Amino acid sequence: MKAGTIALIQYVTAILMILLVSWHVADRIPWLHGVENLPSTMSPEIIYDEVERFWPLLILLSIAVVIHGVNGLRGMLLEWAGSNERLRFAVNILSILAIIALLLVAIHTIVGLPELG
Amino acid sequence: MERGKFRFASNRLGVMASFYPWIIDIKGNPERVAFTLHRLTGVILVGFIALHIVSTNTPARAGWEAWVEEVQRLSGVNLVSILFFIAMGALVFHSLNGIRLLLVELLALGIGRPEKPKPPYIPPSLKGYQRTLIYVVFILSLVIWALMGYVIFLM
Amino acid sequence: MSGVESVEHDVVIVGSGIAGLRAAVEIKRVYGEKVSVGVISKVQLMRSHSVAAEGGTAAVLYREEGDSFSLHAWDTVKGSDFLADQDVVWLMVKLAPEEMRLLEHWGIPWSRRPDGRIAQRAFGGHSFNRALYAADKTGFYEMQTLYNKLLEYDGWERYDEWFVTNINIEEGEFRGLYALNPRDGNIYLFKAKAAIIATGGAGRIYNFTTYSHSVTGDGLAMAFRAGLPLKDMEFVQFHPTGLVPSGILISEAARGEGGYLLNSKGERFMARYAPQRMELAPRDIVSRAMMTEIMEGRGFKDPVSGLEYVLLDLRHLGEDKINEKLPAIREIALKHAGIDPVEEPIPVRPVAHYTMGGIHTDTYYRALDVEGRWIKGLFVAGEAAAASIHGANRLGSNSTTECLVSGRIAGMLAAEYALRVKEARGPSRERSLAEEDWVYKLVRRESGTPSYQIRRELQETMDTRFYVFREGDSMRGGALKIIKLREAMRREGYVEDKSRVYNTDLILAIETLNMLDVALVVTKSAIARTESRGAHYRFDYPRRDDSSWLKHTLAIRYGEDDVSLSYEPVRITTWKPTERKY
Amino acid sequence: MVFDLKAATRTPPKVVKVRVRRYNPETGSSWWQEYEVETYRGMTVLDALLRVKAERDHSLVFRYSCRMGVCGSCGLVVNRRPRLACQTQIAEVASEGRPVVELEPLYNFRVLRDLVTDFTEFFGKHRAVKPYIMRRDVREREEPTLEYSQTLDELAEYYEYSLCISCGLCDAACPVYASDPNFLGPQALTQAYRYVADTRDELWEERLRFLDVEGSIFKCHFAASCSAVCPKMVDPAGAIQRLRSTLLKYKIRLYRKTRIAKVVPPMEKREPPKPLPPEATLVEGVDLKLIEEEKPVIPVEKLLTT
Repeated sequence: MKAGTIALIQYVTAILMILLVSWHVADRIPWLHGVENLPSTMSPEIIYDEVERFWPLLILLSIAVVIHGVNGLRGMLLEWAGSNERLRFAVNILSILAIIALLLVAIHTIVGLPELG
Repeated sequence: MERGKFRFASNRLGVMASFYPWIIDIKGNPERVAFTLHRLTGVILVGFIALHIVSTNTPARAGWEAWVEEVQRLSGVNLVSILFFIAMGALVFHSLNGIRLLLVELLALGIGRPEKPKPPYIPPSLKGYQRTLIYVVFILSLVIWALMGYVIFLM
Repeated sequence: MSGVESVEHDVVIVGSGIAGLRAAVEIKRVYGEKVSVGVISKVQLMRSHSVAAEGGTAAVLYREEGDSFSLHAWDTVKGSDFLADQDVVWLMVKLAPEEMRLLEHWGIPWSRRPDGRIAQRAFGGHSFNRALYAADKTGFYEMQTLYNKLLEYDGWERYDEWFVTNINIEEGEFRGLYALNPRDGNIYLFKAKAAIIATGGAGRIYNFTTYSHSVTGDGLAMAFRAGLPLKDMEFVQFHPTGLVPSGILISEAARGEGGYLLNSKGERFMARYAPQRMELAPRDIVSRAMMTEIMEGRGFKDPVSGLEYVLLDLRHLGEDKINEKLPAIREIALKHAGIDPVEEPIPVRPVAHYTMGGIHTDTYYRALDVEGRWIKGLFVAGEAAAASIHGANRLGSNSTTECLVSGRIAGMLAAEYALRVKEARGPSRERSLAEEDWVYKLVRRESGTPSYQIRRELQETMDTRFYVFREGDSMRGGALKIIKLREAMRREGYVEDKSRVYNTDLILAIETLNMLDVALVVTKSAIARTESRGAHYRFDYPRRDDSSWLKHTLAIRYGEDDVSLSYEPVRITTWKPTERKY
Repeated sequence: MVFDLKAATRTPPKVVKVRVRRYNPETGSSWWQEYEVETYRGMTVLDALLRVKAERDHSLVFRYSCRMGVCGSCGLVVNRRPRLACQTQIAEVASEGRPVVELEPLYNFRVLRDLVTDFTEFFGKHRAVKPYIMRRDVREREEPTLEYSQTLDELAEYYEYSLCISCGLCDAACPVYASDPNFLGPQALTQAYRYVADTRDELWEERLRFLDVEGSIFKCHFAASCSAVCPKMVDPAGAIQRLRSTLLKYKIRLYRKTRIAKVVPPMEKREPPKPLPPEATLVEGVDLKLIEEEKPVIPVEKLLTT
């Protein structure tokens, strides 16, 4: 893929994340849910409700976050790899594998979320 | 046409230059500090995200009881909550500085207009409003981080 | 060492200033891959002294507005004190406009008029606003443009920091040259069908000079050692305004934009010397006026260096105009003297600035021997050449024009010649071994006088005895001193550094040898010329003497420490000599 | 570089210690050497080095040429900051409290000997961005009729970036260049933008396309150290941001170079030629009008065969 395209993806995911992450973090503010502390905002009820209502957003968030993060790390690793072609190849492959693996876990989290007992 | 008998030395600073800004004299260059912090927080966040994705997988993997147990580990001051707190700090700085970088890198804003040099020779990109934004980012991050600390540790 | 390795090109260019690069570009853009080029430079490409040219480049651009080739030619001839060869002047004047537009098309940021055309400004000695300029870094931009243009082409090789030690001429023909590779300390033979010498002037024989540290007259000395005549070397131009104490040039643009020269009484003293042109009179006249003021006690004295000076006042121009038109001058004054021209006047005094003389060439920049025969395959371009456009005194902003035009002509002729010759002929093997010995005998010596000391004494001699005002007895004393220094350098010149990699100590020693050669020619030519003309002004002969001295000096090597002088008539094709008044 | 006028005009400490990191390529050894130098007001780091070489240690090697800040030879690291030796006053870098000037060869370059570094790679990268005007009207470019039109605003768009003297300080300061040998570096990228922003350049699309590769602009993350150390206020950091922004806009079809310079029309107003002064007396039989209109000829054939 062209370097410019990758950069564009990086910037687009960045913009997405600024919106999504602020929502995601803001959702953990205890006062919004009328509870005492942080762990309470993560009670099964609240989480289940959140996932039920906003699962597309959460999927989108995890895609953006994983791509942005892994790609950012890849950039740094490539600098370190320098002109060693085999290392560069390994870094690229591992990055793709890491993205896929993390996304699979994230999707499993949402798809496999158990009903509230 | 060089002969092999002379050895010439590399003088590359290497990866240290990215993570230790004071390896060169950076007077008048807070961008360099922001750059380093952005990288550092980026690395921290990749680790956090990986862990976060795996740990939020708990309900799907092991059921809600395990989840409740896991969440409880965040209350009070302990290793997990301190690490979480650091990750949140990284997140705040990375996002705020990210907004500034989006302006600068994607839209080329905040870096002034090209101009002819005149004393005292400050390059436009170092006197554009991105410079002000750096200080805003630093201060705002600290404030939000402190609030998060209150939420994590004191509530 | 088993002999000398050789490198082969169709054309080698020695020197990478404006003239050298222009020649390379001309060859590459016209002849492309057919002619391979080697550019040898004692500094990295892009670092030659041409970058320091500030003011402008003269060319007749808009004849519609009243300028004409005749006027430019007349200004040049008059400025030269009628010592210029007028056919060469015409050639330069005619070819100049196209050079300017070529540069423009290749990307130079000429300063513009609001309507998008190229701006021109007034310059000393020109009777029309015809100096094109790119802020006040004209030479720098010309270098940059030519260098970048050259990068477009393949089939040329750069030899950065290779130091050419000697050129070899056998049977009236160019037969290769020798260069020292700084990375392994070996001497290489460059075989080529044609060579262009574009090594610039020799200003570093003076200490108070605007020149880079690298301008030590290497090309001139090489030619001198090879038996070629050096022409008109007594004419060294002194720029009126060198920053005290470093000698950094304060461009004529400072006066072109309206700066005043003041003496210690606060008078604009130029009113007494050139009432019409005032500060914009030709350089020799302004220099002499300043020195007269200083010698009559109306100057200032620098406490550190002991140099006396007058003031260049820009304060009335205002900060905006200085920043817009003269940013480099403000930068130089601030960074090298701690003076802000917006608030303080700048201390200046005349400074060695340009070598009018050089290697004897004809109208088309072919190197000639003393009988006027062409040295086959050898061309000279730029300041190193004395086709004699500048005669006894160069007009401001004509130098870069000459560099461009001569680079073009020399490049074109060298390429054409290379296409006609079947193979490059080299020197004999013995010659190559002798070269190795010539260079490394300095290193093999175990003790002696370091070249720095000899160099300093040489510069002192030149600074005091061959300055703006000259006088017979003092010059003769100087010549004796220089002969003594030559002997000292030959007998006990010592290089402490024995390393083979980047041995700059060795290179400085060879430079000193070169400087001594050039200085010898300057002194001998100056003593012989018993008149005052252009930049050469003698107390004992204060008048111009057309009946016996309207001729060029040619100096060739004679024995170890002497030169033999001969003379050649000036080619006067258009205008008769008249008195020079401004 | 931000220029500290007050520091530069101060008087430096009477004696400073000049510490030089030396390197000998024949043995591969590196060591620090210290020289004490007496100073005066207005002394630059280069002056100090020249004095050391002439009086103390002839074997000390460093590059220098113009000593007036335009040739770009004397870039080195002074007290851990890349600077030009010739325009750094001793007073700027040494103080009474710490009268030490530490000199190192430029970071991120190969050291050949002492303070001399290898610029081959640097010049190669400069060349890789095609730093010259590319046009479709090739004939006009090589045989000009008149100049291309360029207004003052169009000139101002790229003028700042054309001030680059290729001294290599920006690359020495850049943290990405330090770790990634493939990165083109601030100097080369700034030159790329200088030609994208120049209205005379017609093939900007080609330039943008070949810049769209790994190791190019997208490696830059605005540490802005390049701009902070640039001795000519070229502002590479700004140029790279503009170049990246331009390229990304071009990729999503939001950017077109609208103004391509054209040759100016011939001048309409005609003024009579300014007359020569009366003292210009012609040689008998010369017709100045004829010479004025004559085309210059170089008799190549005749010159090269005789």
